[in-house]
Amino acid sequence: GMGQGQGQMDPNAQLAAAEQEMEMVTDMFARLGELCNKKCILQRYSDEDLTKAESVCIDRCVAKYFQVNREVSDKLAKLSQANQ
Amino acid sequence: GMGQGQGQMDPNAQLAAAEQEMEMVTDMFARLGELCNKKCILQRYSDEDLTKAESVCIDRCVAKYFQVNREVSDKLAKLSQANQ
Amino acid sequence: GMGQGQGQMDPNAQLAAAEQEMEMVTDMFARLGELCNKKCILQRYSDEDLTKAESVCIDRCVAKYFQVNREVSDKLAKLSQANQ
Amino acid sequence: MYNNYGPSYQEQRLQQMMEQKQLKDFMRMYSNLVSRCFDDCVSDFTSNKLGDKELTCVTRCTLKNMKMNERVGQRFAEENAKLMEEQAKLGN
Amino acid sequence: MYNNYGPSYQEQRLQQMMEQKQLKDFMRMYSNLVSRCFDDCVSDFTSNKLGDKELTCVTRCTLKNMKMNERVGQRFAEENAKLMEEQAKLGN
Amino acid sequence: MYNNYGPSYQEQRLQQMMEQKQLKDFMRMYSNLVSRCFDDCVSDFTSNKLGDKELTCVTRCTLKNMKMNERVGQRFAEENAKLMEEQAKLGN
Repeated sequence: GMGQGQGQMDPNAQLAAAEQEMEMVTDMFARLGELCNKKCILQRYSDEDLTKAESVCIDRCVAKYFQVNREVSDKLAKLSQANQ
Repeated sequence: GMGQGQGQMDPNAQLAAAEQEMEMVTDMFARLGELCNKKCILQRYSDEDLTKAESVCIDRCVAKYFQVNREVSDKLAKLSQANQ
Repeated sequence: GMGQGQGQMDPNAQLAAAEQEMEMVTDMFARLGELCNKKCILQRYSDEDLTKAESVCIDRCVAKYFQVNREVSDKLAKLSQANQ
Repeated sequence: MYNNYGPSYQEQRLQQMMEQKQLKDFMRMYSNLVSRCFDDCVSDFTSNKLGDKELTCVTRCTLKNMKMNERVGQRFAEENAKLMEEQAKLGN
Repeated sequence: MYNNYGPSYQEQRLQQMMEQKQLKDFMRMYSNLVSRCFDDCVSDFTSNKLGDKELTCVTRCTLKNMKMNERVGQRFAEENAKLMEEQAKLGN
Repeated sequence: MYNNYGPSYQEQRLQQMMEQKQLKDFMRMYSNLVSRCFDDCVSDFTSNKLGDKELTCVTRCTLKNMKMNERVGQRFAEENAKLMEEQAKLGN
Protein backbone atom coordinates (compact mmCIF):
# COMPACT_ATOMS: atom_id res chain seq x y z
CA GLY A 1 0.00 0.00 0.00
CA MET A 2 0.96 3.62 0.11
CA GLY A 3 1.30 4.01 3.83
CA GLN A 4 4.53 2.14 4.20
CA GLY A 5 6.37 4.69 6.26
CA GLN A 6 7.88 8.11 6.06
CA GLY A 7 10.22 9.11 3.25
CA GLN A 8 9.35 6.15 1.03
CA MET A 9 8.62 6.49 -2.66
CA ASP A 10 5.15 5.86 -4.03
CA PRO A 11 5.05 2.06 -4.76
CA ASN A 12 3.61 2.63 -8.23
CA ALA A 13 6.46 4.99 -9.05
CA GLN A 14 8.93 2.49 -7.55
CA LEU A 15 7.63 -0.23 -9.85
CA ALA A 16 7.68 2.09 -12.86
CA ALA A 17 11.29 3.08 -12.12
CA ALA A 18 12.32 -0.60 -11.76
CA GLU A 19 10.57 -1.35 -15.06
CA GLN A 20 12.30 1.58 -16.79
CA GLU A 21 15.71 0.44 -15.50
CA MET A 22 15.12 -3.12 -16.71
CA GLU A 23 14.14 -1.77 -20.14
CA MET A 24 17.41 0.19 -20.31
CA VAL A 25 19.44 -2.94 -19.49
CA THR A 26 17.48 -5.01 -22.03
CA ASP A 27 18.01 -2.33 -24.68
CA MET A 28 21.76 -2.21 -24.01
CA PHE A 29 21.95 -6.01 -24.16
CA ALA A 30 20.12 -6.08 -27.49
CA ARG A 31 22.35 -3.44 -29.11
CA LEU A 32 25.55 -4.96 -27.75
CA GLY A 33 24.47 -8.43 -28.86
CA GLU A 34 23.68 -7.23 -32.38
CA LEU A 35 27.01 -5.41 -32.77
CA CYS A 36 29.18 -8.17 -31.29
CA ASN A 37 27.37 -10.65 -33.54
CA LYS A 38 28.18 -8.49 -36.54
CA LYS A 39 31.81 -7.93 -35.57
CA CYS A 40 32.68 -11.43 -34.25
CA ILE A 41 30.65 -14.02 -36.20
CA LEU A 42 32.32 -13.70 -39.56
CA GLN A 43 31.55 -17.10 -41.08
CA ARG A 44 27.89 -17.81 -41.68
CA TYR A 45 27.89 -20.85 -41.04
CA SER A 46 30.53 -23.49 -41.31
CA ASP A 47 29.78 -24.94 -37.89
CA GLU A 48 27.16 -25.01 -35.16
CA ASP A 49 29.59 -24.32 -32.32
CA LEU A 50 31.41 -21.12 -31.47
CA THR A 51 35.04 -21.31 -32.50
CA LYS A 52 37.75 -20.42 -30.00
CA ALA A 53 38.42 -17.21 -31.90
CA GLU A 54 34.75 -16.23 -31.88
CA SER A 55 34.48 -16.90 -28.14
CA VAL A 56 37.49 -14.71 -27.34
CA CYS A 57 36.15 -12.00 -29.67
CA ILE A 58 32.79 -12.02 -27.91
CA ASP A 59 34.37 -11.68 -24.46
CA ARG A 60 36.48 -8.72 -25.55
CA CYS A 61 33.62 -7.18 -27.51
CA VAL A 62 31.36 -7.11 -24.44
CA ALA A 63 34.17 -5.66 -22.31
CA LYS A 64 34.88 -2.92 -24.86
CA TYR A 65 31.20 -2.06 -25.22
CA PHE A 66 30.98 -1.37 -21.50
CA GLN A 67 34.11 0.80 -21.72
CA VAL A 68 32.57 2.84 -24.53
CA ASN A 69 29.47 3.11 -22.33
CA ARG A 70 31.59 4.63 -19.53
CA GLU A 71 33.42 6.99 -21.89
CA VAL A 72 30.19 8.36 -23.33
CA SER A 73 28.66 8.61 -19.88
CA ASP A 74 31.66 10.54 -18.52
CA LYS A 75 31.69 12.86 -21.53
CA LEU A 76 27.98 13.66 -21.13
CA ALA A 77 28.49 14.31 -17.42
CA LYS A 78 31.40 16.70 -18.12
CA LEU A 79 29.34 18.54 -20.74
CA SER A 80 26.36 19.03 -18.43
CA GLN A 81 28.66 20.31 -15.66
CA ALA A 82 30.21 22.76 -18.12
CA ASN A 83 26.70 24.02 -18.92
CA GLN A 84 25.82 24.83 -15.29
CA GLY B 1 -11.73 -12.03 -12.50
CA MET B 2 -15.18 -10.96 -13.51
CA GLY B 3 -17.05 -14.01 -12.35
CA GLN B 4 -17.86 -15.23 -15.85
CA GLY B 5 -17.98 -18.89 -15.08
CA GLN B 6 -15.88 -21.74 -13.83
CA GLY B 7 -12.57 -22.54 -15.48
CA GLN B 8 -12.45 -19.28 -17.48
CA MET B 9 -9.39 -17.10 -17.62
CA ASP B 10 -9.42 -13.65 -16.08
CA PRO B 11 -10.79 -11.35 -18.85
CA ASN B 12 -7.98 -8.83 -18.34
CA ALA B 13 -5.40 -11.58 -18.76
CA GLN B 14 -7.32 -12.86 -21.81
CA LEU B 15 -7.16 -9.43 -23.41
CA ALA B 16 -3.46 -9.05 -22.55
CA ALA B 17 -2.70 -12.46 -24.07
CA ALA B 18 -4.64 -11.59 -27.25
CA GLU B 19 -2.74 -8.29 -27.45
CA GLN B 20 0.61 -10.06 -26.96
CA GLU B 21 -0.22 -12.58 -29.71
CA MET B 22 -1.19 -9.79 -32.14
CA GLU B 23 2.08 -8.01 -31.38
CA MET B 24 4.02 -11.18 -32.20
CA VAL B 25 2.24 -11.53 -35.54
CA THR B 26 2.79 -7.84 -36.35
CA ASP B 27 6.47 -8.15 -35.45
CA MET B 28 6.88 -11.21 -37.68
CA PHE B 29 5.11 -9.41 -40.54
CA ALA B 30 7.37 -6.38 -40.18
CA ARG B 31 10.61 -8.42 -40.18
CA LEU B 32 9.48 -10.63 -43.06
CA GLY B 33 8.35 -7.60 -45.07
CA GLU B 34 11.67 -5.84 -44.55
CA LEU B 35 13.75 -8.88 -45.57
CA CYS B 36 11.64 -9.82 -48.60
CA ASN B 37 11.77 -6.19 -49.71
CA LYS B 38 15.56 -6.27 -49.46
CA LYS B 39 15.92 -9.62 -51.23
CA CYS B 40 13.27 -9.20 -53.95
CA ILE B 41 13.04 -5.52 -54.93
CA LEU B 42 16.38 -5.13 -56.61
CA GLN B 43 15.71 -2.16 -58.88
CA ARG B 44 14.95 1.10 -57.08
CA TYR B 45 12.86 2.27 -59.10
CA SER B 46 12.37 1.81 -62.79
CA ASP B 47 8.63 1.27 -62.49
CA GLU B 48 5.70 1.78 -60.12
CA ASP B 49 4.29 -1.73 -60.55
CA LEU B 50 5.69 -5.01 -59.29
CA THR B 51 7.32 -6.98 -62.09
CA LYS B 52 6.37 -10.60 -62.64
CA ALA B 53 9.75 -11.69 -61.26
CA GLU B 54 9.34 -9.55 -58.15
CA SER B 55 5.85 -10.95 -57.52
CA VAL B 56 7.06 -14.54 -57.77
CA CYS B 57 10.02 -13.73 -55.53
CA ILE B 58 7.75 -12.23 -52.89
CA ASP B 59 5.47 -15.28 -52.85
CA ARG B 60 8.40 -17.65 -52.43
CA CYS B 61 10.10 -15.39 -49.92
CA VAL B 62 7.07 -15.40 -47.62
CA ALA B 63 6.73 -19.18 -47.94
CA LYS B 64 10.41 -19.72 -47.10
CA TYR B 65 10.25 -17.33 -44.13
CA PHE B 66 7.48 -19.43 -42.59
CA GLN B 67 9.52 -22.58 -43.18
CA VAL B 68 12.51 -21.06 -41.40
CA ASN B 69 10.10 -20.11 -38.63
CA ARG B 70 9.08 -23.78 -38.27
CA GLU B 71 12.67 -25.03 -38.40
CA VAL B 72 13.79 -22.68 -35.64
CA SER B 73 10.70 -23.47 -33.60
CA ASP B 74 11.30 -27.25 -33.90
CA LYS B 75 14.98 -26.86 -33.00
CA LEU B 76 14.14 -24.83 -29.87
CA ALA B 77 11.53 -27.40 -28.86
CA LYS B 78 14.06 -30.27 -29.26
CA LEU B 79 16.65 -28.37 -27.23
CA SER B 80 14.26 -27.70 -24.35
CA GLN B 81 13.20 -31.37 -24.31
CA ALA B 82 16.86 -32.39 -24.22
CA ASN B 83 17.29 -30.12 -21.19
CA GLN B 84 14.53 -31.78 -19.14
CA GLY C 1 -16.19 12.95 -20.63
CA MET C 2 -15.42 13.96 -17.10
CA GLY C 3 -17.94 16.77 -16.95
CA GLN C 4 -15.77 19.48 -18.44
CA GLY C 5 -18.34 20.92 -20.76
CA GLN C 6 -20.44 20.01 -23.72
CA GLY C 7 -18.93 18.67 -26.91
CA GLN C 8 -15.52 17.97 -25.36
CA MET C 9 -13.56 14.77 -25.89
CA ASP C 10 -13.05 12.32 -23.05
CA PRO C 11 -9.90 13.59 -21.21
CA ASN C 12 -8.34 10.13 -21.17
CA ALA C 13 -8.79 9.87 -24.93
CA GLN C 14 -7.42 13.41 -25.33
CA LEU C 15 -4.29 12.46 -23.42
CA ALA C 16 -3.91 9.21 -25.39
CA ALA C 17 -4.23 11.12 -28.67
CA ALA C 18 -1.62 13.69 -27.58
CA GLU C 19 0.69 10.85 -26.56
CA GLN C 20 0.18 9.09 -29.91
CA GLU C 21 0.95 12.30 -31.81
CA MET C 22 4.14 12.88 -29.80
CA GLU C 23 5.22 9.30 -30.53
CA MET C 24 4.74 9.91 -34.27
CA VAL C 25 6.90 13.05 -34.13
CA THR C 26 9.57 11.27 -32.08
CA ASP C 27 9.57 8.37 -34.54
CA MET C 28 9.93 10.70 -37.52
CA PHE C 29 12.78 12.53 -35.77
CA ALA C 30 14.59 9.27 -35.05
CA ARG C 31 14.32 7.99 -38.63
CA LEU C 32 15.30 11.33 -40.16
CA GLY C 33 18.22 11.67 -37.75
CA GLU C 34 19.50 8.20 -38.60
CA LEU C 35 19.28 8.75 -42.36
CA CYS C 36 20.79 12.25 -42.37
CA ASN C 37 23.60 10.95 -40.15
CA LYS C 38 24.26 8.18 -42.67
CA LYS C 39 24.10 10.47 -45.71
CA CYS C 40 25.91 13.53 -44.31
CA ILE C 41 28.54 12.40 -41.79
CA LEU C 42 30.95 10.71 -44.15
CA GLN C 43 34.17 10.91 -42.15
CA ARG C 44 34.18 8.95 -38.89
CA TYR C 45 35.92 10.86 -37.18
CA SER C 46 38.62 13.32 -38.09
CA ASP C 47 37.18 16.06 -35.90
CA GLU C 48 34.78 16.68 -33.04
CA ASP C 49 32.99 19.61 -34.70
CA LEU C 50 30.62 19.58 -37.64
CA THR C 51 32.30 20.81 -40.79
CA LYS C 52 30.67 23.54 -42.86
CA ALA C 53 29.81 20.96 -45.53
CA GLU C 54 28.22 18.61 -42.98
CA SER C 55 26.16 21.45 -41.51
CA VAL C 56 24.81 22.48 -44.92
CA CYS C 57 24.11 18.84 -45.76
CA ILE C 58 22.13 18.36 -42.55
CA ASP C 59 20.00 21.45 -43.18
CA ARG C 60 19.14 20.33 -46.70
CA CYS C 61 18.65 16.72 -45.61
CA VAL C 62 16.02 17.70 -43.04
CA ALA C 63 14.26 19.93 -45.58
CA LYS C 64 14.18 17.16 -48.19
CA TYR C 65 12.92 14.61 -45.67
CA PHE C 66 9.91 16.78 -44.94
CA GLN C 67 9.29 17.17 -48.68
CA VAL C 68 9.33 13.41 -49.13
CA ASN C 69 6.94 13.24 -46.19
CA ARG C 70 4.52 15.57 -48.02
CA GLU C 71 4.85 13.70 -51.33
CA VAL C 72 4.06 10.34 -49.71
CA SER C 73 1.22 11.87 -47.74
CA ASP C 74 -0.32 13.44 -50.89
CA LYS C 75 0.04 10.19 -52.82
CA LEU C 76 -1.70 8.18 -50.07
CA ALA C 77 -4.49 10.76 -49.92
CA LYS C 78 -5.01 10.58 -53.72
CA LEU C 79 -5.08 6.78 -53.60
CA SER C 80 -7.68 6.64 -50.84
CA GLN C 81 -9.88 9.17 -52.71
CA ALA C 82 -9.58 7.01 -55.85
CA ASN C 83 -10.79 4.05 -53.79
CA GLN C 84 -13.99 5.75 -52.64
CA MET D 1 -18.92 3.87 -22.95
CA TYR D 2 -18.95 0.13 -22.38
CA ASN D 3 -21.90 -2.15 -22.08
CA ASN D 4 -20.92 -3.73 -18.83
CA TYR D 5 -22.70 -7.06 -19.21
CA GLY D 6 -20.83 -10.33 -19.75
CA PRO D 7 -19.34 -11.42 -23.10
CA SER D 8 -20.18 -8.36 -25.20
CA TYR D 9 -18.06 -6.25 -22.80
CA GLN D 10 -15.04 -8.33 -23.73
CA GLU D 11 -16.00 -8.10 -27.40
CA GLN D 12 -16.15 -4.32 -27.21
CA ARG D 13 -12.75 -4.10 -25.54
CA LEU D 14 -11.25 -6.48 -28.13
CA GLN D 15 -12.85 -4.47 -30.94
CA GLN D 16 -11.41 -1.24 -29.55
CA MET D 17 -7.98 -2.81 -29.20
CA MET D 18 -8.07 -3.99 -32.82
CA GLU D 19 -9.14 -0.56 -34.07
CA GLN D 20 -6.25 1.06 -32.21
CA LYS D 21 -3.92 -1.56 -33.64
CA GLN D 22 -5.15 -0.92 -37.21
CA LEU D 23 -4.53 2.80 -36.80
CA LYS D 24 -1.05 2.13 -35.38
CA ASP D 25 -0.28 -0.25 -38.28
CA PHE D 26 -1.36 2.37 -40.84
CA MET D 27 0.81 5.04 -39.23
CA ARG D 28 3.77 2.65 -39.16
CA MET D 29 3.31 1.74 -42.82
CA TYR D 30 3.23 5.46 -43.66
CA SER D 31 6.42 6.18 -41.66
CA ASN D 32 8.14 3.22 -43.32
CA LEU D 33 7.24 4.51 -46.79
CA VAL D 34 8.67 7.94 -46.00
CA SER D 35 11.97 6.65 -44.59
CA ARG D 36 12.43 4.00 -47.28
CA CYS D 37 11.66 6.32 -50.20
CA PHE D 38 13.89 9.02 -48.72
CA ASP D 39 16.70 6.51 -48.27
CA ASP D 40 16.30 5.04 -51.76
CA CYS D 41 15.67 8.26 -53.70
CA VAL D 42 17.55 11.13 -52.05
CA SER D 43 21.34 11.35 -51.92
CA ASP D 44 22.05 14.72 -53.53
CA PHE D 45 22.31 17.62 -51.11
CA THR D 46 23.60 20.29 -53.48
CA SER D 47 20.04 21.64 -53.28
CA ASN D 48 17.45 21.84 -50.52
CA LYS D 49 14.55 21.08 -52.84
CA LEU D 50 13.61 17.73 -54.39
CA GLY D 51 14.47 17.58 -58.11
CA ASP D 52 12.36 16.00 -60.86
CA LYS D 53 14.30 12.73 -60.81
CA GLU D 54 13.85 12.49 -57.07
CA LEU D 55 10.11 13.25 -57.26
CA THR D 56 9.61 10.57 -59.91
CA CYS D 57 11.59 8.13 -57.78
CA VAL D 58 9.51 8.90 -54.68
CA THR D 59 6.26 8.39 -56.60
CA ARG D 60 7.38 5.05 -58.00
CA CYS D 61 8.79 4.02 -54.62
CA THR D 62 5.54 4.82 -52.82
CA LEU D 63 3.36 2.90 -55.26
CA LYS D 64 5.73 -0.05 -55.65
CA ASN D 65 6.22 -0.52 -51.91
CA MET D 66 2.50 -0.26 -51.23
CA LYS D 67 1.84 -2.99 -53.81
CA MET D 68 4.61 -5.06 -52.28
CA ASN D 69 3.10 -4.65 -48.82
CA GLU D 70 -0.27 -5.70 -50.18
CA ARG D 71 1.11 -8.85 -51.79
CA VAL D 72 3.18 -9.75 -48.75
CA GLY D 73 0.03 -9.27 -46.67
CA GLN D 74 -1.97 -11.70 -48.79
CA ARG D 75 0.72 -14.39 -48.79
CA PHE D 76 1.31 -13.85 -45.07
CA ALA D 77 -2.37 -14.32 -44.26
CA GLU D 78 -2.45 -17.57 -46.23
CA GLU D 79 0.71 -18.92 -44.61
CA ASN D 80 -0.43 -17.82 -41.16
CA ALA D 81 -3.74 -19.63 -41.63
CA LYS D 82 -1.81 -22.78 -42.62
CA LEU D 83 0.38 -22.43 -39.54
CA MET D 84 -2.55 -22.08 -37.14
CA GLU D 85 -4.21 -25.12 -38.75
CA GLU D 86 -1.08 -27.18 -38.13
CA GLN D 87 -0.89 -26.00 -34.53
CA ALA D 88 -4.57 -26.84 -34.00
CA LYS D 89 -3.96 -30.41 -35.22
CA LEU D 90 -1.04 -30.76 -32.79
CA GLY D 91 -3.38 -29.58 -30.03
CA ASN D 92 -1.58 -26.26 -29.42
CA MET E 1 -4.98 -12.35 -6.90
CA TYR E 2 -2.68 -10.20 -4.80
CA ASN E 3 -2.01 -10.39 -1.13
CA ASN E 4 -2.73 -6.82 -0.30
CA TYR E 5 -0.60 -6.46 2.81
CA GLY E 6 2.54 -4.32 2.87
CA PRO E 7 5.88 -5.32 1.28
CA SER E 8 4.90 -8.73 -0.11
CA TYR E 9 2.34 -6.94 -2.33
CA GLN E 10 5.18 -5.04 -3.97
CA GLU E 11 7.22 -8.24 -4.20
CA GLN E 12 4.37 -10.01 -5.97
CA ARG E 13 3.93 -7.18 -8.45
CA LEU E 14 7.68 -7.09 -9.12
CA GLN E 15 7.74 -10.87 -9.53
CA GLN E 16 4.88 -10.73 -12.03
CA MET E 17 6.59 -7.94 -13.96
CA MET E 18 9.80 -9.96 -14.18
CA GLU E 19 7.94 -13.07 -15.35
CA GLN E 20 6.25 -11.06 -18.10
CA LYS E 21 9.62 -9.60 -19.05
CA GLN E 22 11.23 -13.07 -19.22
CA LEU E 23 8.48 -14.27 -21.54
CA LYS E 24 8.88 -11.16 -23.71
CA ASP E 25 12.66 -11.66 -23.84
CA PHE E 26 12.24 -15.28 -24.93
CA MET E 27 9.81 -14.34 -27.69
CA ARG E 28 12.17 -11.61 -28.87
CA MET E 29 15.14 -14.00 -28.93
CA TYR E 30 13.02 -16.43 -30.97
CA SER E 31 11.97 -13.74 -33.48
CA ASN E 32 15.59 -12.58 -33.79
CA LEU E 33 16.76 -16.12 -34.55
CA VAL E 34 14.15 -16.51 -37.29
CA SER E 35 14.92 -13.19 -39.02
CA ARG E 36 18.70 -13.56 -38.69
CA CYS E 37 18.80 -17.14 -39.95
CA PHE E 38 16.46 -16.27 -42.81
CA ASP E 39 18.62 -13.30 -43.72
CA ASP E 40 21.87 -15.27 -43.50
CA CYS E 41 20.72 -18.52 -45.12
CA VAL E 42 18.05 -17.79 -47.72
CA SER E 43 18.73 -15.87 -50.92
CA ASP E 44 17.59 -18.27 -53.62
CA PHE E 45 14.00 -17.84 -54.74
CA THR E 46 13.98 -20.16 -57.73
CA SER E 47 12.03 -22.50 -55.44
CA ASN E 48 9.43 -21.98 -52.73
CA LYS E 49 10.80 -24.73 -50.52
CA LEU E 50 13.97 -24.67 -48.42
CA GLY E 51 16.75 -26.79 -49.98
CA ASP E 52 19.19 -29.05 -48.09
CA LYS E 53 21.93 -26.42 -48.01
CA GLU E 54 19.51 -23.89 -46.60
CA LEU E 55 18.20 -26.30 -43.96
CA THR E 56 21.72 -27.13 -42.81
CA CYS E 57 22.53 -23.44 -42.67
CA VAL E 58 19.41 -22.68 -40.60
CA THR E 59 20.27 -25.46 -38.12
CA ARG E 60 23.84 -24.25 -37.68
CA CYS E 61 22.66 -20.64 -37.50
CA THR E 62 20.11 -21.40 -34.79
CA LEU E 63 22.56 -23.31 -32.61
CA LYS E 64 25.48 -20.94 -33.14
CA ASN E 65 23.46 -17.84 -32.40
CA MET E 66 21.94 -19.38 -29.29
CA LYS E 67 25.40 -20.20 -27.98
CA MET E 68 26.53 -16.71 -28.84
CA ASN E 69 23.58 -15.22 -26.95
CA GLU E 70 24.42 -17.40 -23.98
CA ARG E 71 28.06 -16.30 -23.88
CA VAL E 72 27.17 -12.64 -24.40
CA GLY E 73 24.69 -13.01 -21.53
CA GLN E 74 27.34 -14.37 -19.18
CA ARG E 75 29.91 -11.67 -20.01
CA PHE E 76 27.18 -9.01 -19.87
CA ALA E 77 26.10 -10.09 -16.39
CA GLU E 78 29.70 -9.94 -15.15
CA GLU E 79 30.32 -6.52 -16.67
CA ASN E 80 26.98 -5.19 -15.44
CA ALA E 81 27.78 -6.34 -11.91
CA LYS E 82 31.13 -4.51 -12.11
CA LEU E 83 29.37 -1.39 -13.37
CA MET E 84 26.82 -1.37 -10.54
CA GLU E 85 29.62 -1.87 -8.01
CA GLU E 86 31.43 1.18 -9.40
CA GLN E 87 28.25 3.24 -9.27
CA ALA E 88 27.60 2.15 -5.68
CA LYS E 89 31.09 3.33 -4.66
CA LEU E 90 30.42 6.71 -6.29
CA GLY E 91 27.20 6.91 -4.29
CA ASN E 92 24.86 6.63 -7.32
CA MET F 1 -0.70 14.02 -6.03
CA TYR F 2 -3.09 15.58 -8.55
CA ASN F 3 -5.25 18.62 -8.13
CA ASN F 4 -8.47 17.04 -9.18
CA TYR F 5 -10.33 20.13 -10.38
CA GLY F 6 -11.08 20.75 -14.05
CA PRO F 7 -8.53 21.86 -16.64
CA SER F 8 -5.43 22.04 -14.44
CA TYR F 9 -5.83 18.30 -13.78
CA GLN F 10 -5.39 17.67 -17.49
CA GLU F 11 -2.50 20.10 -17.59
CA GLN F 12 -0.74 18.28 -14.77
CA ARG F 13 -1.20 14.92 -16.47
CA LEU F 14 0.08 16.34 -19.78
CA GLN F 15 3.04 17.91 -17.98
CA GLN F 16 3.91 14.62 -16.31
CA MET F 17 3.65 12.79 -19.62
CA MET F 18 6.00 15.27 -21.28
CA GLU F 19 8.53 14.99 -18.45
CA GLN F 20 8.53 11.21 -18.77
CA LYS F 21 8.94 11.57 -22.51
CA GLN F 22 11.89 13.95 -22.12
CA LEU F 23 13.61 11.49 -19.82
CA LYS F 24 12.95 8.66 -22.25
CA ASP F 25 14.30 10.75 -25.14
CA PHE F 26 17.49 11.54 -23.23
CA MET F 27 18.05 7.89 -22.38
CA ARG F 28 17.49 6.90 -26.01
CA MET F 29 19.94 9.56 -27.24
CA TYR F 30 22.50 8.23 -24.76
CA SER F 31 22.00 4.59 -25.88
CA ASN F 32 22.28 5.67 -29.51
CA LEU F 33 25.58 7.46 -28.86
CA VAL F 34 27.03 4.37 -27.18
CA SER F 35 26.01 1.94 -29.94
CA ARG F 36 26.97 4.27 -32.77
CA CYS F 37 30.37 5.18 -31.35
CA PHE F 38 31.08 1.53 -30.56
CA ASP F 39 30.11 0.54 -34.08
CA ASP F 40 32.15 3.33 -35.70
CA CYS F 41 35.23 3.19 -33.49
CA VAL F 42 35.79 -0.38 -32.30
CA SER F 43 36.72 -3.24 -34.63
CA ASP F 44 39.94 -4.55 -33.10
CA PHE F 45 39.51 -7.39 -30.64
CA THR F 46 43.13 -8.41 -30.18
CA SER F 47 42.78 -6.64 -26.82
CA ASN F 48 39.98 -6.31 -24.28
CA LYS F 49 40.80 -2.68 -23.47
CA LEU F 50 40.14 0.38 -25.60
CA GLY F 51 43.33 1.73 -27.19
CA ASP F 52 44.26 5.42 -27.57
CA LYS F 53 43.04 5.61 -31.16
CA GLU F 54 39.71 4.13 -30.11
CA LEU F 55 39.35 6.49 -27.15
CA THR F 56 40.04 9.53 -29.34
CA CYS F 57 37.52 8.23 -31.87
CA VAL F 58 34.86 7.74 -29.18
CA THR F 59 35.38 11.28 -27.85
CA ARG F 60 35.09 12.83 -31.32
CA CYS F 61 32.14 10.60 -32.14
CA THR F 62 30.26 11.59 -28.99
CA LEU F 63 30.77 15.32 -29.50
CA LYS F 64 30.15 15.28 -33.25
CA ASN F 65 26.97 13.25 -32.99
CA MET F 66 25.63 15.43 -30.19
CA LYS F 67 26.20 18.52 -32.31
CA MET F 68 24.55 16.78 -35.23
CA ASN F 69 21.54 15.88 -33.09
CA GLU F 70 21.30 19.48 -31.95
CA ARG F 71 21.36 20.87 -35.47
CA VAL F 72 18.89 18.28 -36.74
CA GLY F 73 16.64 19.20 -33.82
CA GLN F 74 16.69 22.90 -34.73
CA ARG F 75 15.96 22.31 -38.41
CA PHE F 76 13.31 19.71 -37.49
CA ALA F 77 11.50 22.13 -35.19
CA GLU F 78 11.44 24.79 -37.94
CA GLU F 79 10.18 22.36 -40.57
CA ASN F 80 7.64 20.87 -38.20
CA ALA F 81 6.28 24.34 -37.41
CA LYS F 82 5.95 25.02 -41.15
CA LEU F 83 4.13 21.70 -41.60
CA MET F 84 1.63 22.39 -38.84
CA GLU F 85 0.97 25.87 -40.26
CA GLU F 86 0.18 24.32 -43.66
CA GLN F 87 -2.12 21.76 -42.03
CA ALA F 88 -3.91 24.49 -40.07
CA LYS F 89 -4.60 26.43 -43.30
CA LEU F 90 -6.05 23.28 -44.88
CA GLY F 91 -8.30 22.94 -41.83
CA ASN F 92 -6.66 19.72 -40.53
